[in-house]
Amino acid sequence: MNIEIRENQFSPWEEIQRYEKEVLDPVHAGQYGAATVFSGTMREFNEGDGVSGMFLEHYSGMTDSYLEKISQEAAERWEVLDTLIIHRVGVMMPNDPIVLVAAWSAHRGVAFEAARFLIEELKSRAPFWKKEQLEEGERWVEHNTPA
Amino acid sequence: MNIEIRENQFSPWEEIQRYEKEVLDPVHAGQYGAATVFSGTMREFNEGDGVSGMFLEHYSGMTDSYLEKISQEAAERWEVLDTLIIHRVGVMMPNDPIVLVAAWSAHRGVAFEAARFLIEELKSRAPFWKKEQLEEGERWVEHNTPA
Amino acid sequence: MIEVRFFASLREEMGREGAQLEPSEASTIGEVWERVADGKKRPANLLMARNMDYSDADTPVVDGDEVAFFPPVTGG
Amino acid sequence: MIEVRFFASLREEMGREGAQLEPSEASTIGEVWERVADGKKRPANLLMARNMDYSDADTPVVDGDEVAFFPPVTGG
Repeated sequence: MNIEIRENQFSPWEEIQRYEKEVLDPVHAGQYGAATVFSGTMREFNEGDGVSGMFLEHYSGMTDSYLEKISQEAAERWEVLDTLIIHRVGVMMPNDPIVLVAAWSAHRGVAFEAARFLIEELKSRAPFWKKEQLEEGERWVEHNTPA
Repeated sequence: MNIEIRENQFSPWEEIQRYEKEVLDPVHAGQYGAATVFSGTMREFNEGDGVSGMFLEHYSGMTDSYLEKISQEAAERWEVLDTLIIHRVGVMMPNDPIVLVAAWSAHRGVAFEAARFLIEELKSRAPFWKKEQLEEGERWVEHNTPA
Repeated sequence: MIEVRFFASLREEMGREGAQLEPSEASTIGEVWERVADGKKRPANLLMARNMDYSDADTPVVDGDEVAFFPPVTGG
Repeated sequence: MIEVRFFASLREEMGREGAQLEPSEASTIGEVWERVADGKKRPANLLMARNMDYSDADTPVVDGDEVAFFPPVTGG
């Protein structure tokens, strides 16, 4: 069960591959039949406007603690073998990965449900805020789109 | 929209990374906000027994055609930008990746639902059969676990 | 000719990969089974395909068709 | 002291990162807001945290607490 907040660009797929090799497989190789991974990427448009850049603010300390809380809740609700959350903060560009959540389990139903839970809870509870760079200036994103 | 049947071991995460770079991004960079990837891995146990190896048989031609059909159906039901299915056949070992399904979309709900659809339909309709190597000999898997 | 194919556990039970029939020997998939199954009853969960599309025992077959019989699929 | 923090669009509206209060100045999060908001009405969708846990306006505050105010979260 790991969470990370990153200031630099990351590749979700390299992170997953490394995590499986270095953290998961030494303990759980042969036990997980299912991994569900969600990767959220910065789009170059939002609510009808072109977006050329983004600043992601967070509440250092509280954000970490809520990502851990959410991971803990997933582990209590489902038989997951492990979960991983990585979230980017700071200045980013279109097509940059923003967030990665992953859940490993013996079976696929659990992996899908836990991964979905992680991203929905992250979006509704973890203190991150997006500020978009538009052609006409900047704007704070006011709310996330519902699930 | 791509499907592949592979005789050799593959890394799901390297495949996704390459697919995004070579196929998706040239067309859709900045458009997809969401990717959901499911990876199915060979477990070293099934129905209470240890499994040391597996042979995966398929119906060449029909399998390809059903993977394409399923991908087509997902594209008709949801606003996916792209999907990818890779499935391993032949002899494999515990912890080997068996199957990868992925769906890219502007929004996360669609990506999750389409990826789930792809794996459920694949499991119920695509002509693959697993034969497990146990300590006491071989056995054909008789049915998939329900979703 | 009608090309008949068996897969997975059914292939092993039958002891062969398939068979060939003259078109005059069978007009439906169910009749194809009768001709090639050596008296074996059709399993309740048997799956059938004609030219690589799922079909059922009543599906007509014609010269040049490929008919396949197999157990429930277990991929993924 | 009670440490008060603002985030995101609220920080920009307030024109500052936060404030400090004497414990005697406020006994609940709602009262903290009154002291630091320069007369601004509490937005209906305002989120509040005490020591990094979501709380509400009635939550008591004591010396040494960190109280944060911020708009709806938009991560992920």
